[in-house]
Amino acid sequence: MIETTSTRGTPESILRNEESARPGQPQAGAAAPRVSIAVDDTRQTRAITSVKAQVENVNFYYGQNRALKNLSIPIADKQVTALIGPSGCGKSTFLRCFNRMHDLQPDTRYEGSITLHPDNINLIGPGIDPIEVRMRIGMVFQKPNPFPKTIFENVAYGLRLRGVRNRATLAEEVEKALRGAALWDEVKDRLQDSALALSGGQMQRLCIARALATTPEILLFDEPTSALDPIATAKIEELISTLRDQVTVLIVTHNMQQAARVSDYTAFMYLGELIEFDEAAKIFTNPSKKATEDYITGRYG
Amino acid sequence: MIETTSTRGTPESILRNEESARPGQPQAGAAAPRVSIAVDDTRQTRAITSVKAQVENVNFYYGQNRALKNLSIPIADKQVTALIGPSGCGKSTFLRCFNRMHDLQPDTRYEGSITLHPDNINLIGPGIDPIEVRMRIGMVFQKPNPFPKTIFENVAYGLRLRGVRNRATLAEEVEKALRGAALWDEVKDRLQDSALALSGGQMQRLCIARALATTPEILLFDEPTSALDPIATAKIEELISTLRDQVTVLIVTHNMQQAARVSDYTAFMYLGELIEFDEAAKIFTNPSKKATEDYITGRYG
Amino acid sequence: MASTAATSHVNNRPNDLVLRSGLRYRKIRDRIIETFLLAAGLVAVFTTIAIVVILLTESSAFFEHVSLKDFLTDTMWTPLFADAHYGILPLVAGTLTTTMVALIVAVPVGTIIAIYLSEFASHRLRETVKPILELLGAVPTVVYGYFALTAVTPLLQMIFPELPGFNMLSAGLVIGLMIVPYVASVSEDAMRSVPRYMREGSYAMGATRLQTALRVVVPGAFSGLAAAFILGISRAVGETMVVAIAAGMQPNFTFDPREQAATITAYIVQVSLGDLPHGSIGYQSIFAAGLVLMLITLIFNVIGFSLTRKFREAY
Amino acid sequence: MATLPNAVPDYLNPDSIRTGLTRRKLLDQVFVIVGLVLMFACLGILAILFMNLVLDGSERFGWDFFTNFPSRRAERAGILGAWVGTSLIMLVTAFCAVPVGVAAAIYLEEYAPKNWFTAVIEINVTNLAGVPSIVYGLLALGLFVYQFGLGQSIAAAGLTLALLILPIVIVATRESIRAVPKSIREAAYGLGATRWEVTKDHVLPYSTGGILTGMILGLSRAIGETAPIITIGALSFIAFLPSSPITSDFPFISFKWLNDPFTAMPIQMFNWVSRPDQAFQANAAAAGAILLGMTLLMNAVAIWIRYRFRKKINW
Amino acid sequence: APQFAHAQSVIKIDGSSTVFPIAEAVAEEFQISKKGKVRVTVGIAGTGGGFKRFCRGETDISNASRPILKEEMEICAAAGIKYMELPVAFDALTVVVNPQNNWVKSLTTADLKKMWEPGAQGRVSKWNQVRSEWPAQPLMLFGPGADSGTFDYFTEAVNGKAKASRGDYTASEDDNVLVQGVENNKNAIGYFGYAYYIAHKDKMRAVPIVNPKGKEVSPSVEAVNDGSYNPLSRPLFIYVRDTAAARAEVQEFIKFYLTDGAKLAQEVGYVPLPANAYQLALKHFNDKKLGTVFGGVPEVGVTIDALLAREGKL
Ligand SMILES: Nc1ncnc2c1ncn2[C@@H]1O[C@H](COP(=O)(O)OP(=O)(O)OP(=O)(O)O)[C@@H](O)[C@H]1O
Ligand SMILES: Nc1ncnc2c1ncn2[C@@H]1O[C@H](COP(=O)(O)OP(=O)(O)OP(=O)(O)O)[C@@H](O)[C@H]1O
Ligand SMILES: [Mg+2]
Ligand SMILES: [Mg+2]
Ligand SMILES: O=P([O-])([O-])[O-]
Repeated sequence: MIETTSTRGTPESILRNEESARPGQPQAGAAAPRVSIAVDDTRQTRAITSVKAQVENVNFYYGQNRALKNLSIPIADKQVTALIGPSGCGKSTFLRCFNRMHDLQPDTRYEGSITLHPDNINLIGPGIDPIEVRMRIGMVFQKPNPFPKTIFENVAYGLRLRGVRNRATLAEEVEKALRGAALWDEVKDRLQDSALALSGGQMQRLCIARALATTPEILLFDEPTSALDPIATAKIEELISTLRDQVTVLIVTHNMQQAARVSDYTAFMYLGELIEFDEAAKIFTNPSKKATEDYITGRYG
Repeated sequence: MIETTSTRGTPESILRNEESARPGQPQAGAAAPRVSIAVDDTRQTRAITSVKAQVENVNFYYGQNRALKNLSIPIADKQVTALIGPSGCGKSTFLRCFNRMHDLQPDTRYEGSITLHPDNINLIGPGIDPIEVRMRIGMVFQKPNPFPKTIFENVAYGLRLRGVRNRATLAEEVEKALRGAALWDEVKDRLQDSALALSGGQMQRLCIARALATTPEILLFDEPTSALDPIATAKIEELISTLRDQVTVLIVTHNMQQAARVSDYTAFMYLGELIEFDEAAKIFTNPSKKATEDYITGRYG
Repeated sequence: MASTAATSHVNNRPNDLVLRSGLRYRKIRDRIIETFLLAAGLVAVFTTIAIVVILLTESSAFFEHVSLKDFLTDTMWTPLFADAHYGILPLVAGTLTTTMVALIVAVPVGTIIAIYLSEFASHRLRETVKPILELLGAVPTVVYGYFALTAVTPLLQMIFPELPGFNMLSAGLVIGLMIVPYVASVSEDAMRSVPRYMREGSYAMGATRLQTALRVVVPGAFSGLAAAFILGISRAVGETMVVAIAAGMQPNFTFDPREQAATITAYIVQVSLGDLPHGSIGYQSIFAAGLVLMLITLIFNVIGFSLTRKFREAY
Repeated sequence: MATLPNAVPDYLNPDSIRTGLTRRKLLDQVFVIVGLVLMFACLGILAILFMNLVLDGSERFGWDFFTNFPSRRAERAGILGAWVGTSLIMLVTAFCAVPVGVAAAIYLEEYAPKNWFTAVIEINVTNLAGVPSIVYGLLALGLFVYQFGLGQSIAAAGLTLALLILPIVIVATRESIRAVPKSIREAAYGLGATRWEVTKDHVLPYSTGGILTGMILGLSRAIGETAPIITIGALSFIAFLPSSPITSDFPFISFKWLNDPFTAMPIQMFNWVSRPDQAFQANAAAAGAILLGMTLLMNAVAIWIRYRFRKKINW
Repeated sequence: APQFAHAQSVIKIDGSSTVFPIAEAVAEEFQISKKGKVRVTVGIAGTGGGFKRFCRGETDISNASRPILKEEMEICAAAGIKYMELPVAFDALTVVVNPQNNWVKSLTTADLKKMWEPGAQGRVSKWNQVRSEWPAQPLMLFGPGADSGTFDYFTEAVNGKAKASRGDYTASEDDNVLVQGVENNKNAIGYFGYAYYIAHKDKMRAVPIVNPKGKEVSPSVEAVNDGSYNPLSRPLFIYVRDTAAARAEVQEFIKFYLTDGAKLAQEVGYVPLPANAYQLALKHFNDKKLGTVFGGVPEVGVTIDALLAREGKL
């Protein structure tokens, strides 16, 4: 792999979303815009049919520490986008920008925009309420974190938050979500048991069901299988593949194979910067950057 | 690399110290015995000129959990022996057997013998006082852990424990140790400052000086540079190379380059077992085992 | 160690013999010191034993005069008078009533403050307020007693003109105030040990802070909160000076906080204010009362501590 | 939302989410206000309490108040005997509780093997922390006053309060000992130190801050304890000082004061509180203000020390 | 009982809370006059409590608001403790109510008995149960505790038997607590020594007591002196242990007590004895006249004259 010196390493210039909305000048219309990505050094152009969210020049600061540097990347609608990169490169930090989790921590700061389509709102814009963002964008964490409540109550949690009281509606939605998370058959007879009695993999699927119950527009996964055994991992991976039809998925993983298996698009990050973004097939077979290749082949990380 | 199925993976049979003392039948004489190591599958025999300590069939238990499995390995006198292996394989556990640190934790158990030459005492034998062992074998830890006292007092501590009161002797020995740790020039004007005011690398060298001050027979290092920046790491590595003349060194590291750079002999451990032991040059260029090669080339760990 | 000298290491290593004799001395010293330290540890055990033995021996003398049935069922407590009755119930009733009043203050206030500090307040505010709040628990109880008698009671009498000068309401309120920091601090610790990922799970669902606090953190810390309340009860039960000063000293079998009544602790103080002729029934009666007090607090303490332990194990 | 395949139920459409959200966020704000109000109410009460005492007692503050003995005339009465008594009691308490408490803590943290025996000591320490102070009074009465024949002396009071604060000292010391990182201990053990050497050279010096904090907090608790001293029987008119610890004859120190009768600050205050004469209420308030001031000061010092040491040693 | 080595330097007084104000005043003035060279402690264990300690040898002087009783004499005798009995003042045991109480004009001993007898316990809890014309307000009782001489005297005088009393009232050896109780409760009634009433007479009302001659008499110095405040006026005593009386500082203290005591007794609100009574007492003390003139039997209604007559016979 030859690294072209003209792009000067920093990848701000790598991605250019030619058609997407310019900040402060939102596009009208409900349909998600088509965009194309030009990757400088290869001059190849790949089309994403429909963009769910457009990340543009995002910087993120923990106090003085700039953890994300000028990230720009489109998130394809109803596709799986994977974020890979060595530990500490900012994958989780980036993911958590999407549902404004950083707002819970004092002294953090966003810059740039993540425009959610079709509404054209900037998720990290100052006027946007983080709680509203979180109500539209679900998240599944590294360590399965069901609440110490019953299985039913775990899944119903989001609906209850939203004021749903009707028992029939709740039961119906809970079932739908559990089916969606491929857990229904395993737990349908023990909905009133504590969620903490489930196995790790089941817990994680329960967390997915919990997120699905509120029909999120984007579902964020932060290393969802790193605490699980291989069989549970396979189940979750399969599940993520099927979710593709319903929801836009953004997944952080440190497992290259997993990224290759589940994702449609993959972004490689390093030291808070985006090094390369492309179709997964391309990244894992023929990356453009030496750093990406080194990482994928296990030279470092 | 072809893995010979005849050795059946478990490496107990890999190493055979043909000449060394049999347990319970200590050799007489003050001179360290010569041993040769036969590595089964290659049939190569390499000579260690003088053995400082002979590890034989060591098992170690944390409660019920057997963390070390039948380890046998010679430690060459006035040479650097490195222990490598993936996280959790038992490197630290093994290292800490040498100075009986495990005795501080209840419910731990040693089996086998580590015979220290030329005295022919079994360091992990039941009749041996761990404090006496520790007075003869120094240790440097992963995280620099100077006492929150002055630089001088840190280095003098071991001597004070041994009852040295004479100020002149103390001053002389402290200087010698600091010089030995290549720190004297940097701290000679601030011996009465707190050791916590030093940089990380200086702290680690101070810890080395502290250990050197009591002229240990073996010096144990447990990932001594993993908390340091590259420049400090280089200094410590250089220091370890120069220490070779004075003392037998046993070093745990997860950094392959470091092991290759500083060690004369290298042992590769996996899941509490010794997979391969050989001259460093051999291990890093032409390992006998597939597992070793996989690890060295970064396939796992 | 083999007696052969380490010839290969001739540099100034102290010779083995010196090393070893010094070591022997050091190890013997270690042994002796360990014995002393152990003895110090045993002081705690002996204190407990002494408390139990003294309470039991004096009370057993008491129970030679008084049947256990009378003690537990009689509704009058007049051990010092000619027509002596030995029913502990009035004292227990007084104790429980003041405790209830205290809890009605301390539990909601303490919990709300704890939730606020753990879930809403900034790190700085929390670190500033907590120690100041803890000062509330450090105020000498005799000062609280003065406060109850001279400030709280007159204030309450403006609301309830019929309220007597000594009453359990005022004492209970002040005890409640006194244990607020304790309840708040233990609850806050419990809530903060609910792992962060649990909160994040809730926030990620779009919950507000209050929703997260009430639906996830509080249930998650429930046994820790329960422990805080129960340990709070145990404190309120054992509180002495406030009730002795402000609640009156009349054994009164009532659960009406507006009345005056003696608690177990107040009775012990009351008797102590006179003379305690060793061996008299009056002397023994305070030990019997003390035994009951000890049992009540012990039960609450054991429940409280086992809840804390269970809670710690849960996370 | 057009992009979602299944129709979005009403409760999930953005508009209804937004209205629901407004209400939920309002609740959040209400809670913040409630929390802040309660918190500052508690702090305010503390301030009021202190101001109340200072104002009530203002006329009595003056040099005479500190140098006069109690008197039947309120305006002539002072706290000389009380503060001297309190100081001497604290001396005894600190002298007994601190070494024993620290030693017990060292034993439990550094030496104790994990077995049932250690568990017994642990349980005892935890339980003693929850025993009401009046029960310590009963223990003192039965054990020190009668069994040991110490009578109603400074020694008896000091020992009682020492037992009372022993758990506090133990717990605080253990916490600060535990804060000394394992790596420091390993470094010292690695050099061949014995357990005691590790303890005396490292663990203790580095946890001095915490130990001091525990000691001061313990003493600040002891200084305000009234009930156990009343139980011993120290409530009377005492208008003289205990024997001087320093004498003019060889050996220049005397321990006669240990056996002397005494009065103490909280006792003096309680005595004055129970006199309804308004003039004596002022005395009570003044004594209370001084007592509370001392307690608050000690707590402030403890907080400051804790803060200083936490800053100073940054592992 | 423990005898402490330092007992020589301290004069230890304990006992009656009724006598306490006198003892406190005397002790305070005495120590001032001695410039702190002699140390005096005064406790308030109550008369009974005081005698218990006295007979164990723990105290040098016992304050008493009634003469020593037979049991107490026996205990003292068994312990080898001999004593001198010195009358120091007269008291009018005062029954008080809250100033807002406008219904009680006077009380007979029969009224008092209805309120205080053991049988009233748990039954008589309203004012109208004592006299039907009084309101149906709760009856809140405040009185001295069982170690108290006042209690013994009052129960003897009212209920006919010492220590026979109901127990469900606020009892305290510390009369200040009782003062506070009566002061703060509209429905309260209590009894204690005259001095405590005098010290707080603006906050409570002393109830006139109907004497055996049928006259309503309020407690006062005159009524005590002329013997009309009957049966609730009584002599107050101090008892001095003989071995203590051998000590110079105790002798000085007693001398001070019996010369300046009259003035101080009056100051704190009691009725001093006639001057010749103090001289007689001092003479008895100097002559080491041991024992009591009362024979250990509780009696009520002893007047000053009667007392003087008895003392003269010792
Ligand atoms: N809460 C925080 N406060 C301050 N800095 C943080 C915080 N969380 C992460 N960082 C820093 O931000 C950088 C990116 O961290 P992040 O957790 O996003 O990395 P990551 O790629 O997710 O790593 P991993 O694979 O280990 O999860 C790191 O340097 C980290 O030290
Ligand atoms: N104190 C302990 N108690 C019980 N088990 C332990 C303890 N320390 C280590 N172990 C276990 O022993 C095994 C070996 O651990 P050890 O720390 O020796 O590994 P290591 O090779 O040094 O790993 P690393 O590179 O992460 O330091 C691990 O499985 C670990 O879980
Ligand atoms: Mg290790
Ligand atoms: Mg009395
Ligand atoms: O304290 P008394 O005077 O009532 O004994």
